[in-house]
Amino acid sequence: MDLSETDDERAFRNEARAWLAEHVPHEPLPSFDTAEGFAAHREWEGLLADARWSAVSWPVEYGGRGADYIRWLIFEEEYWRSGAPGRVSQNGIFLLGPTIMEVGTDEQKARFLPAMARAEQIWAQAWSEPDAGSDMASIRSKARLSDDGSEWVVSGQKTWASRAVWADWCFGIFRTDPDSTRHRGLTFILIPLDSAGVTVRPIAQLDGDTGFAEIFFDAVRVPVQNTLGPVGGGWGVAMATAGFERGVSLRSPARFQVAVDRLIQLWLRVGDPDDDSMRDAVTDVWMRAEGYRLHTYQTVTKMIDGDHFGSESSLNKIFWSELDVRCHELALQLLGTDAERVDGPHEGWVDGFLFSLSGPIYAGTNEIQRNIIADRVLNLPRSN
Amino acid sequence: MDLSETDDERAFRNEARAWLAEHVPHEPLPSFDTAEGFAAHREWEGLLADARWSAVSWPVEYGGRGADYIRWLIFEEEYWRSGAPGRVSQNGIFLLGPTIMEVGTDEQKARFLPAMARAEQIWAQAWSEPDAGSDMASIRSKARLSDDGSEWVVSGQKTWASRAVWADWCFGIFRTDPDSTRHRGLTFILIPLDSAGVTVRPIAQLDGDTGFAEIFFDAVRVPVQNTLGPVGGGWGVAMATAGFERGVSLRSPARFQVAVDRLIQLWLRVGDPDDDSMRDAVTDVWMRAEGYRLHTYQTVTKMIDGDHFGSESSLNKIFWSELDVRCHELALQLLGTDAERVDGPHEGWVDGFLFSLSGPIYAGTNEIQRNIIADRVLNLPRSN
Amino acid sequence: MRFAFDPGQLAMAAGLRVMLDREFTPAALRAVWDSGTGTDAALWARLADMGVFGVVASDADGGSGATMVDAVLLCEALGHAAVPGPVLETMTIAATALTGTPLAAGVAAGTTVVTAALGGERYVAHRHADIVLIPDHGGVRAIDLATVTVAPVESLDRGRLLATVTDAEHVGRHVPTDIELLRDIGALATAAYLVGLSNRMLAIAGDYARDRRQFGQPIGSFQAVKHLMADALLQVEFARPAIYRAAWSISVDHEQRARDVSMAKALANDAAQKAARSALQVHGAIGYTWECDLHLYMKKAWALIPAHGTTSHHRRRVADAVLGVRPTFTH
Amino acid sequence: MRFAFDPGQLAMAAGLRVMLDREFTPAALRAVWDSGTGTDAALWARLADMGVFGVVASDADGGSGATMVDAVLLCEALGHAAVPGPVLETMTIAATALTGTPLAAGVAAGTTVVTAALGGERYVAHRHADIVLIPDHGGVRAIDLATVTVAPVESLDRGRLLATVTDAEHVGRHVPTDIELLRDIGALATAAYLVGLSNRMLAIAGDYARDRRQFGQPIGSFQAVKHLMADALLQVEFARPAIYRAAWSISVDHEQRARDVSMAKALANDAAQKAARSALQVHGAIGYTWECDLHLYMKKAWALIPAHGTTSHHRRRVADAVLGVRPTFTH
Repeated sequence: MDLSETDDERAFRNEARAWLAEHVPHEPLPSFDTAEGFAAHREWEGLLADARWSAVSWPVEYGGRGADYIRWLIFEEEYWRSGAPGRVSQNGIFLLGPTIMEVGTDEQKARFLPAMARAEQIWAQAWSEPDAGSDMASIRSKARLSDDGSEWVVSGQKTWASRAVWADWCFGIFRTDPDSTRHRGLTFILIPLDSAGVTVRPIAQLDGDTGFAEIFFDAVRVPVQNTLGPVGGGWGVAMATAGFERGVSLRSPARFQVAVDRLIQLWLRVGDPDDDSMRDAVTDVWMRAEGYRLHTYQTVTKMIDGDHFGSESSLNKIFWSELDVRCHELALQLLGTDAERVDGPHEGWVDGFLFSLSGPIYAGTNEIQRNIIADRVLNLPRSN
Repeated sequence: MDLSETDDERAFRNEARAWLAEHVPHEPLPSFDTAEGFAAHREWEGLLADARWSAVSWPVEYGGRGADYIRWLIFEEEYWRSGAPGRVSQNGIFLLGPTIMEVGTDEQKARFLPAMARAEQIWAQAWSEPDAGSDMASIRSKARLSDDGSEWVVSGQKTWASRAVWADWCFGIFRTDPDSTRHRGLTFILIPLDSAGVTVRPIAQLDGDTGFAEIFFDAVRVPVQNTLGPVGGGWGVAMATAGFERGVSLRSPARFQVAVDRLIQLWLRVGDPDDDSMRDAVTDVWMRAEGYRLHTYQTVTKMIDGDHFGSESSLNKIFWSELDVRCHELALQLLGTDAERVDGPHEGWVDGFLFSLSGPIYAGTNEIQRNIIADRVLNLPRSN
Repeated sequence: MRFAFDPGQLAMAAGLRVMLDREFTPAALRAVWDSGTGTDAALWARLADMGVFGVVASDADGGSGATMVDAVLLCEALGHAAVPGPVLETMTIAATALTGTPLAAGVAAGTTVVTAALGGERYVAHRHADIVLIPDHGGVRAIDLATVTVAPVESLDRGRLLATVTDAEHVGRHVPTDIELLRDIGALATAAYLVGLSNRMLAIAGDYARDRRQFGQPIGSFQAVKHLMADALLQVEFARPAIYRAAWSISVDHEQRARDVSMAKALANDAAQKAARSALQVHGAIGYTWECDLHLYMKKAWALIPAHGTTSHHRRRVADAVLGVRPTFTH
Repeated sequence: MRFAFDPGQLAMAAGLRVMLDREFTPAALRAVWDSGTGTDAALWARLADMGVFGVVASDADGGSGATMVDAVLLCEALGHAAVPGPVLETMTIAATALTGTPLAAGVAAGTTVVTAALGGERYVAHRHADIVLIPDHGGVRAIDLATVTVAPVESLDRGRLLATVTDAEHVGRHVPTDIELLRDIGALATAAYLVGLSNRMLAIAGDYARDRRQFGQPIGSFQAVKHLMADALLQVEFARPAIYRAAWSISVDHEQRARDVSMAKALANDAAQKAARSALQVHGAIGYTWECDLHLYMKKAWALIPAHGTTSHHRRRVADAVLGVRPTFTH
């Protein structure tokens, strides 16, 4: 147990901090859920990639730095503290990328990973379907092999596809065995969004932005070389990705520490220093963010030691999503009647509050996560 | 809408207050879960009965005052504020009594109600069985008619029978149709606890007292005249009683107002007046107690207007039980390291805390109550 | 003691509720958002016809001279439909503050639209109102919005056209009145509105939970969903009597009026917060979309929770009343 | 940076855990309650054999000179079995405070039983101890309990033999030491014990939920029960790393030691409170009985939550550290 930084780690932190201080745009970029914002974020990702900061934990050969998880956390702390833009390429770099490294072919690794790291390919998730939300196994979108066996012919509809409005590619699971049900007979397929037969319909969300979309597939032809992992084994591949998402990668602790830092700044500015109630509440949310950071360091140390990241990811997902909502609720309480204003200096808090409300819902609702914890961690009997 | 007291109500309150001031024992009686305490409480009930205070809402002919529900609430407020003893005859006066008035024969009313009001008959509840807790319909204890049809022959086991250790009688539901399942084929029967074949085994609870017991029935013979309501219709009779229990009668608001009053006194004595956190928490629990009082006045006004008391009783039961736990948790927080002491001046708070923890469990767990609210008030689909 | 409304009071509220259910649908509310007007002129006229604006106005002003006990059920019904515009301010605050003035008749008739900023709010709730009431020594000042500088401010509830008002120092008419009473009336009306709104959000969630199927059954059959909604309903059901009692305390000018009103607003705020969270969680991703009507109601709740006094402001007022003095039963 | 224990540390804790599971069963704990001795002599000797009391004692005192990082896993294992008696005080507080004194060897060997009342506690936790430590200017005073007036006080945890100590003004030996450090060590050891205890309560509830059937299925298959336990586990799992970190902060005398220890105790208190409530609710009426082992563990939790600093005391210490100064990341 040694929670102090090594000289190397400190040097890594300083290098990241220095680079970010020099390159982070002074003005925030427009939302990456707009055309111009998406382009601006792609450009920023390119800048990161040139300096090998876009995927620090990836092997050097794919554009990363081969940094261990501790360094990845250090980078995330510096990244979010510097006020750098959101990661428009997150779906690829944090979710699909690691999955490709785990189950992809060498050809796939060469074809996708470097382009992903340089944000030349920006990826959309395509998991859910209108009837497959919490019940993700009831996938209906189909893919059948063409007569010559060279292509998948994909038909159906996906929804809640994040980044899909402007992304280049999407990944998802499709039913390739028409006679199969539930988790069986599904295959993980990578599809260019400019393919003939693909229609993307943006979904306006609570804040008016279109971070999600529906994707309609009408006999879309995809070369079988875009199959990730075994045919019929898509569920397992998807679970690896989803577990990783719920786990460390989607929400590194640094995001919440920055948010709580801002909350504390707000409290120091507008809060009543004698109001112990609010003082205790702010302290409580600080402790939660700090607890999440410590829990994550414990987790990544396990991963460095070779442990696999299992159902604890469900514990993480509930914890960070509820922490995030609480943090923003407190900020709005501090703002009083300013809390409804979306054009003022506090706009960020209102947007952040609305965004935080998606946390307990997406990547598997917190109700589903509690079931998983009960079944797999507490070993309670499955519901029938 | 008129929330001020009428002159008559005020006069009634003053009469109750005056009588209680004169008669309430200066020293608290020993716990009624002990032999001597039970006797002392029976004696106190007799004193109440002589002055017609034991069952104020009952008709005069049975020993009550024919008071309406508003007056009943007023009496409860004065009763609990006066520091008077707990009601050892509660099972009879508040639960069984009203049920007998609703479905009993004239003979039964004459035989049981006056004796109940005078605490000559003190009653135990005998609902639950080892395998029928939350799932109350899975009753196994049987009663079959004797060959000449004059008696029930009762066999089986009941548990969590409150007051059963010292009580004179018990009431419960028994399976009288051996081929029946679930809610059908059950009959509500009144049984003297001194009958041959009855064995009572006390259950020591969290605080060491024996407020509950198991009752074993070994071919106990009970005259059919002790059948309450229709043979085979016991479930409906029991539900009426249980609804009444969860509803207003079991926990009149006054109990919580007195508890919160004591909490406020404790806060004023040992609390840090500048600690807004605790100040807010105490205020919050005061608001809950006050909200419960207001909700109850609204409910009894409905009942006076002839409405029936339905599934809202589940709302009440969750609300008062969680309020009670919260009130005692706060008191223990205020007591700090004194909170573990059971022989000191604060003993009452520790006992009260342990007792409060039974609230979310008995008379149907709060989980069951939430199901009832969802199914019957929110009209959500039943679980399968 | 009698904790119930008169048949007439219940009938008027039921009539309003029926009219709103029929005529002010979610689509109509959405239209107000899109129009950018902040109100629905036809609806406003219908409310005027039904006498909503005149309920607490005096007979002399052309109102029916009733009390907040009569008004509270109407405020709840208006909240159930999330009626936009300064309807609460006009029917309760203005009708009380402006009685006997030349403006009163127009207020009671609903032809004079009044907004108010009597507390700490930085913003006026409706920039297209005719009159705004602001604090003034010994009462309020009634200012014609056309005579001051009005700068738009954007609310997350697009049905609310907030604004800042400046250059208001030397204009308008002074009206002597009890501003504390006006603040309490505004807080109580808003609390009732929030409880109606909370019931609506739970109703929308209930419809969805009966309808939406996952794992081969309606999601409303899952205990997690049942308990999420039951817990929210619990808070709403126990806030409501506190609101009715506060309305009565105002109507009789009870010595504990401040405590009772603040208790009502604090409980209503918590209930609305909880109802919005639960309703959204029951919906899942659908509830997070602009197409789903739920957000129209949630955003109204989030806007009104801090309005007319935040939860902590009101909880503190209760604390001062309850913990400042030796506690006794209140009758 | 490395957030993990060494194999040796894990092995010793695992060994202790195995021994306790085998030898200190709920029946053994119940026996201590019934005996009225407040400890189990045989168990105490076993713990001494395993070197538990000597873990942080210096080599010179016959201990192994390890740190609180080594001790914290042992405290957790002791809590999992709800080991009675002043074992934490002896192995951590006393071993640290009395180092270099003639008493130190007996402490490290477990033959000298020490209790302590260094904070605001009114009571000594074990009246049959040999020595009690109380605050003294510039350090502590080590008092032979036989030389003072000891009056029994009854705890709801019958495994705890509380007492008041009087006539202690002029007796005992002054030991110069850092009393703030001793208080932090006691709070951290108690926090670790509470987390072990919380896991035990959840384990007992889990066994019951798998076993007990209602409505034709194990109650553990109902979502309400699943979520009750999942929420409690969540608090326990996120309290644990904070406790390990605080142990490290003590071992390196980190500048944020006070903040880290207080965060650990505050989170451990909340987790234990929640675990007890959830475990009892899962059991229903059975859990409310004296026969059911659960109450032995719940009462230990309720007794230790206020001990060595209440939740609000520790939360305030965190607040002072976090809000008193401009917040920054802590490494």
